[in-house]
Amino acid sequence: MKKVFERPKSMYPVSTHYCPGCGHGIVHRLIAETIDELGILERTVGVAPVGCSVLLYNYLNCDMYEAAHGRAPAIATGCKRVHPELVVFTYQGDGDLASIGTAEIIHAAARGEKITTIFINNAIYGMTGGQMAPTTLIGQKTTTSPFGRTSKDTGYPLRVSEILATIDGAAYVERVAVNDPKNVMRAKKAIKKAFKTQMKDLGFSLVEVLSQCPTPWRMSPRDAIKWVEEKMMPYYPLGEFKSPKREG
Amino acid sequence: MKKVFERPKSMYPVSTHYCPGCGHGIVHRLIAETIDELGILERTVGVAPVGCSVLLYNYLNCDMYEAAHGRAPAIATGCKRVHPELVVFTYQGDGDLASIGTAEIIHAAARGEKITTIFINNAIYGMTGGQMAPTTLIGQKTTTSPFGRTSKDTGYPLRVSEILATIDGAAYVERVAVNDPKNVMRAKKAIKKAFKTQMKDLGFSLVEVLSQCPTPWRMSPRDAIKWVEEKMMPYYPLGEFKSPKREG
Amino acid sequence: MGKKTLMTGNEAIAEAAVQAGCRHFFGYPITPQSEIPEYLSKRFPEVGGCFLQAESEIASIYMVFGAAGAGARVMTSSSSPGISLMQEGISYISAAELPCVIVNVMRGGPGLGGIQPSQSDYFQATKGGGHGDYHVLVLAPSTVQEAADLMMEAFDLADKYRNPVMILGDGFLGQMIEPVEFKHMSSTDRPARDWTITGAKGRAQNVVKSLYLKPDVLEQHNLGLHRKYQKMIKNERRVEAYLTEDAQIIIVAFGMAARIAKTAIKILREKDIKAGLVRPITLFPFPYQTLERVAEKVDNLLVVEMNLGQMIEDVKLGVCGKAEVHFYGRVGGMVPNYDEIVADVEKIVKESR
Amino acid sequence: MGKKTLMTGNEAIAEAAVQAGCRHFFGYPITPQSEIPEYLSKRFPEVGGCFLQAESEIASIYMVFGAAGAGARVMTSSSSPGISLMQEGISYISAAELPCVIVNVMRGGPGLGGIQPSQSDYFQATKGGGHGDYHVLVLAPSTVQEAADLMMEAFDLADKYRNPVMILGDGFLGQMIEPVEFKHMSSTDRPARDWTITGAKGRAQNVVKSLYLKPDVLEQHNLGLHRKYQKMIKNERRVEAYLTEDAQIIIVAFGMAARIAKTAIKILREKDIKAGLVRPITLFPFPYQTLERVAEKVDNLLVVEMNLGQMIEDVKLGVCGKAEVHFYGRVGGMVPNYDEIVADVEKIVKESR
Amino acid sequence: MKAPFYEDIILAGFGGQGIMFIGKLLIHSAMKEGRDVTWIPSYGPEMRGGTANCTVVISDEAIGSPVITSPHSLIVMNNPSLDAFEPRLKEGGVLVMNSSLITHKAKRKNISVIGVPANEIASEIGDKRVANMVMLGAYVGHTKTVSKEKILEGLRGLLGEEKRKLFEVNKKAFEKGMEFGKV
Amino acid sequence: MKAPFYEDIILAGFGGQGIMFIGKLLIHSAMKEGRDVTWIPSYGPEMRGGTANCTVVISDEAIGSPVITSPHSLIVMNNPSLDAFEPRLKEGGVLVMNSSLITHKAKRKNISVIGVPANEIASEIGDKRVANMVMLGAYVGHTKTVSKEKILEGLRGLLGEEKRKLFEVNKKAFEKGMEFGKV
Amino acid sequence: MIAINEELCKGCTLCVNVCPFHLIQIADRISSKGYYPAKFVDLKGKCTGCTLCAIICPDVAIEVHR
Amino acid sequence: MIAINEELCKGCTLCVNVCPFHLIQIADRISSKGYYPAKFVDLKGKCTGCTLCAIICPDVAIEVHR
Ligand SMILES: Cc1ncc(C[n+]2csc(CCOP(=O)(O)OP(=O)(O)O)c2C)c(N)n1
Ligand SMILES: Cc1ncc(C[n+]2csc(CCOP(=O)(O)OP(=O)(O)O)c2C)c(N)n1
Ligand code: SF4
Ligand code: SF4
Ligand code: SF4
Ligand code: SF4
Ligand code: SF4
Ligand code: SF4
Ligand SMILES: [Mg+2]
Ligand SMILES: [Mg+2]
Repeated sequence: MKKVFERPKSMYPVSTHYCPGCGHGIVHRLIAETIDELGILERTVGVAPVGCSVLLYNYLNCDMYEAAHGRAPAIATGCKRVHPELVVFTYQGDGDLASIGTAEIIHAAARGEKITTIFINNAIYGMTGGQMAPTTLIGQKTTTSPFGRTSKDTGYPLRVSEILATIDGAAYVERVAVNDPKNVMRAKKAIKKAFKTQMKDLGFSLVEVLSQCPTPWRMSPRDAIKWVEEKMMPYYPLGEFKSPKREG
Repeated sequence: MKKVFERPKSMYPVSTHYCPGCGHGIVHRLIAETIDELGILERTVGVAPVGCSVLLYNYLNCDMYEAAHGRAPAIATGCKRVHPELVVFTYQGDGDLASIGTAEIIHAAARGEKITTIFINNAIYGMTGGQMAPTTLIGQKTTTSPFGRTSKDTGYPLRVSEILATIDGAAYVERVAVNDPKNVMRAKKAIKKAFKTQMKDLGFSLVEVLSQCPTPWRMSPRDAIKWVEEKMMPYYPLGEFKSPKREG
Repeated sequence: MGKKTLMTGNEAIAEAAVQAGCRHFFGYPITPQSEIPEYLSKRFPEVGGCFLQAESEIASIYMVFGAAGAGARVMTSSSSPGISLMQEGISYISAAELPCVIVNVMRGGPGLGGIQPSQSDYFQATKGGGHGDYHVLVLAPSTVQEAADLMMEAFDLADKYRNPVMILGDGFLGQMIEPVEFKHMSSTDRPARDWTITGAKGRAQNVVKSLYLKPDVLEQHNLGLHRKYQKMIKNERRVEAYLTEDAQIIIVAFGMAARIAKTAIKILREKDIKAGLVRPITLFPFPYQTLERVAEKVDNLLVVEMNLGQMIEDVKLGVCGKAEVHFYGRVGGMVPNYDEIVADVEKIVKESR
Repeated sequence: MGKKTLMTGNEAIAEAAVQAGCRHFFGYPITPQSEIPEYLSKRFPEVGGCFLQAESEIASIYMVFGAAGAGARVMTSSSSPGISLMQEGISYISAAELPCVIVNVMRGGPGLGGIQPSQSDYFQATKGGGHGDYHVLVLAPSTVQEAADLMMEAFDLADKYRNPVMILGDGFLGQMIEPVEFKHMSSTDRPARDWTITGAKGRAQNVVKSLYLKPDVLEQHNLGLHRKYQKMIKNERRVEAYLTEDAQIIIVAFGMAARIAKTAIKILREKDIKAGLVRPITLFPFPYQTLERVAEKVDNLLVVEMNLGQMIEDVKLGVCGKAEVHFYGRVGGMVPNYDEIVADVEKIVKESR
Repeated sequence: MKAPFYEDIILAGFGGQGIMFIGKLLIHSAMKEGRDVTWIPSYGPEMRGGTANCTVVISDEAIGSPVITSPHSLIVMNNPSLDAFEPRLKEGGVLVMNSSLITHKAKRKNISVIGVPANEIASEIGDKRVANMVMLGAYVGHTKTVSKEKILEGLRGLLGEEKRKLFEVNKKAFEKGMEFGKV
Repeated sequence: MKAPFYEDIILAGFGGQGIMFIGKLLIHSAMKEGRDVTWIPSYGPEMRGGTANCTVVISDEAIGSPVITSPHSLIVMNNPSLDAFEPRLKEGGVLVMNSSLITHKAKRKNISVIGVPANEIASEIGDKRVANMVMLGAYVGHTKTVSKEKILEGLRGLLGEEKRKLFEVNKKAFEKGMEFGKV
Repeated sequence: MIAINEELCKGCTLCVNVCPFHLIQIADRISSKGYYPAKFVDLKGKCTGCTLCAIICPDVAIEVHR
Repeated sequence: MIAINEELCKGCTLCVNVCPFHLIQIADRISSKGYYPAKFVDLKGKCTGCTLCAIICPDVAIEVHR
């Protein structure tokens, strides 16, 4: 018998601090597999956000920065401009990227910065206990939208991939999910494509991942997956929003 | 004989500090005419940016804030949430809105904030002496892109209207120019429509104005106009990018 | 109200804001103060208030700018890194002379630091973390009750001086539960606000601004602000003196550290060491005179802080060489230990005999 | 180089950075320092450097964070409001112990204020405008030559302590032209940087971070930083003493104000009043000892600042009651007038007779 | 004149064991007796499990430090909590520990130890979730820090309308605990 | 031993009149004579016209204040500058004013006034833009602050390769001015 | 007929450019602000009051009568 | 065949959900971390090693052999 699935080498063999059923763990593994498969562990640099995944460097064993809230793309830019030969990625939540870090992500894309962003959209601020995010759905209850988000007062959830796809410097933008094995595999493909886009110097690349966040959603992990499918996907359609031009 | 054209009442009868041929003066007048025609001087509030038009309150005589650089939409939000009955507009340059204030404008739009933004895109930082803006064209020389902007190092100019049009909370987005009388009239119509969009509570509205900035462009006012037509318009096409849904 | 209820410090601060007539909140979540926005997001709909979670602390402080300029009672709250992001805005608000209340529930720093209680933002709050010559009026409660009381007063002080007022607490103050009673506000009248942005109806244009391109004009503006700060210094200094009358040694501490010091003082007095406490309640204006006075009566002061020595500079400025000033500080989320304070005091007393 | 040329302070600072081996600049335009980025946007292509105009000061300081973490000699520059926006980032850089150089060419504040020269960001620079217990090493040049010299040294100091170093100048220092000569750097060797982010090739992972969730660990981290600051205090205090030996009164001033004071001192000495100058060159660490020493010899000190009284607190902490400390300040872009300094000194001398 | 009453307690256990709740219940009840009270929690990224603790102070006088270096009493519900807090207990202090889950032994001799098989008792009562109330009962039964009446009054208040139906089982658990503590 | 040389000047005029340039030329030339120099400009949103001024200090010793309250000399090229700076001129100081454009009269008696029809002279020479050099010439001719040689050396340097062809007309203007100043 | 306010005019020439009848010229006199202002020269009364010049004027220096 | 690492498993049940042959169950034992871990019960050797369970596992607690 042969091992056909095991922990990727780019991951430390440790238990994570995430809630049971949290999507972060799946995405971490996909990044690690990508790094392993591309053989780039020794030249990959990650930038962890402020959010539940702030401790990402405890799980992936490439060189890493811990960013300030929202500023991962700026830090990645600083690093990439010093070491253009490295593969630099940021890993960011929806509070981090779509709220406080809006300017940084838009301008990293506009500059066509040769970095990759893995964007975890779980429609909430996980780390701080479940406040509303810019991606929180209409009607969704959070600790700061206790009666459900209304468009009257707070407008509409931001569709980050759609926005970034309008920007010339963004070479590759895709939205995926990790709700079932098929989509996990697609997410993996997208992440790999994003890294390759960077390695080919084609510009900025971003993969948005719809991710389950059971605890602050106040759901079981299974219900959380159902919620991703039934509520998130209709508003956040999966798919490739921008395709790298010269991808081989 | 009848006066068929005179200074609008909402403008102070003073000379401006702008360079000869600067587009700001034209847009100021269009806003004043709009305020006059809608009869809303007593309930209009403007928010001046940091940029050449920081002294806007010396020219328009409605109530006004002077914002910090990039933060006009946040200030307008604070005001509008206190006085929903007022008509609140921000007036912002491309450095102010498209660079440092990126997050604030995106989120004002996302919230569907009932404010109007007049966005002066002159492809440069006028106030501080002609540095590169996010809207500076490829090849354009500025004091911080002395050899001409290259996409390799700095990516591509941001198309703000196109970005904002993807956002649900933005009810009305149009790009106009003030290079000739016909376009000035169109710009006027757009500004009026934007104010009306706000007054009907339809959501956020923005008018992007391509504007000549002769001095830091190192051109005569006439050449500046030609440059708007020949260089800016092809990259920044005029037109309505988002139409208010229930506009009457 | 007028009835004692149990509340966390964060909740009490939020409810006090409601009681003080605050109806606008703009803020961004951050531990350990998120219960303030969370409370208000629930509570404001009952009273017709406007709760808005901003996209960032920067946006928050400028929404506060906008609402304050529009004449509203308005507040924001955050914790250390978020307050750092507000420094430009606080400078602008001070310059434009807008009344508002800013709550900082401090956590360990620098950088991302930690989320445990700290008093490491003393300098930032009192000396001005932003640019330019300006001052925020800083109030440092040490109990949940005092947090509620000072919070209510903060709005009045903000109005009185047209100046930002900061409530400076620590993570424990925000998270702990204690009894609290909301006193009826003596008056909810606010000073005239004819300078606010309301639409120029029947009057000339109002402008809320901070740019003065001519240096002589800007100097005059600064001198005007300076006179206001002098007025605060004259009128608003507050300090608690606890068992100072007969004291042979004085502990100086604010907020949570002061409470811990009180327990140490009880233990010390049981050991026949007459220790007393000076607890600055206003950190700006700082009660230098009280320090000067006690320094004339004792040979030693011990400053206790949840940082590595910040308020001690103000204490020294007050003491001005008239007594020895010692320091005991814990940092990074560690809180001072009253047994260690006792030991320190015993040592000082022994050595100075 | 080694030849005197005429340059503005801003240009000299920029060229000094190039000479010091700095090859990465991230910044955002603001008057009166935009000539620094402008110069480098022209100059860097010649030497293979990377100039990048960021979308904001916040992005700038975090690009600096990224580049410094990656091992580069890196800088940013701004002026007062922009520096306020960097406070969170400066706290993060200090916490993560990254070497970098930050230039603040100060203008009048608070708020948008004005664009004329000022020294109103003294507190922010020296006490820490960001959150947490941290310190930036602050250098205050008073001539274009010194700006260039200190700028070159700043990079070495940053490397030596793995700490941000700030060059604190004013608008006039940035705009004025003076002769400047670029000294050959004694050494361009940089200390080992085995902690930097370069890709984990042949070694374990490196992490650049500032979060320490456990308070005892964060306390240790803070104490480690504290020890570093103590080292700076021990080794890096710099001060110019000008005609202090026989002085009957001492003026204390830094940067531009100190130059103006020198002219006043010349005039005073012509009038047979023996005035001297203490000019702190490092503002953190502050040369308290020098002040203490001179305070033993004179009865009066006059602090001259382009603000409403900030460094005076440090002067008083140094003097510690041993002499009277007077103040003369101009603010908002107004610069001190040497004739007024002369008059003030004459008055003090007369009254103290 | 009686010496003024003063008591401080640290309560600790796993995240879901209801430690915070019984701490709050203590102060609610003690406040009803006219005393000053403080409750201070460990806090953090609570989302993600781990252990939790809180500190309660009850006093006739205004409370100084709400943070307690060496508490008079300790209620612990799992092994890590025992290990962490036992050394800090005051000499002569009271340690109430959940013997259903705690396999470690108390090490100190100069304290009173009360082992309570709280989970078993709770199971007997028919609701595993009320082990915390058993613990509280044992503590109150032993120390008499607050009266049973005030605890029940407090309980009713804290449960509120929605959870009114849980009152009886909690009450029962508390009473069982009290008996246990009195022994 | 000669007393160390010291001179300070304020130069002021409309934005486009070349005031900044002649200030810079002064310090370039003076530096070539081994002196310490400073030049400090008024600065601001220059884009948009208005008046401009700069302050020059030249000294044998290290220069203290580069900001001058009451200068020894004043070169002014328009009315507002005369109005603004005349009161600040030191007693006995030198005021060089462009009489082509300045219609106001100098008010003070305790100074030396040199009126220079700089625009006319420049027009005669054939280039309106060199009025500034006429003014500088008049000032240098009168005060001998720097030598003509160093001025011309400095001029060559400042004009650089691109504007080399303007050297002669500038030189001529300067010389005409010098003659005027010597009178 | 138009009236150009010389105190406001900055001589940018934009009006000169748009007048269909070339009725506006730049004066060779300097204004008190230091600009060469525009002047209206309509000897034959050709001005239709079309307002094009006023519409493009960045300094609202032109009033139009018809 | 799969191996579930109980030290890593948090009992989220996602693997239980995806196994086409229902070969994974939640144990009623508490792990040292306080979770009810998943256990692999494949008495009939039905496991195809399809890896679906491992792919969805957020805690990389499953190794698959084939
Ligand atoms: C400047 C600043 N503001 C706020 C915070 C508090 N904070 C930490 S994480 C976070 C949001 C996390 O949400 P998200 O980015 O969606 O990540 P998730 O935890 O959901 O994965 C916030 C607001 C902070 N640390 N710093
Ligand atoms: C925080 C901050 N950063 C930078 C500046 C300097 N600044 C003033 S205006 C400006 C840019 C103006 O450009 P733009 O917004 O395009 O307006 P324009 O002048 O072109 O109309 C800048 C960078 C500032 N005042 N505050
Ligand atoms: S809060 Fe949400 S994102 Fe954070 S660990 Fe829990 S499930 Fe994951
Ligand atoms: S710099 Fe440009 S925007 Fe500013 S006044 Fe001049 S022309 Fe107008
Ligand atoms: S109104 Fe029309 S015709 Fe008359 S001057 Fe103006 S542009 Fe010419
Ligand atoms: S357009 Fe206006 S400012 Fe320009 S030249 Fe004509 S009148 Fe003068
Ligand atoms: S590998 Fe496939 S068949 Fe085997 S246990 Fe996992 S999901 Fe079931
Ligand atoms: S998916 Fe992983 S963590 Fe979840 S129950 Fe299965 S093995 Fe455990
Ligand atoms: Mg999230
Ligand atoms: Mg612009």
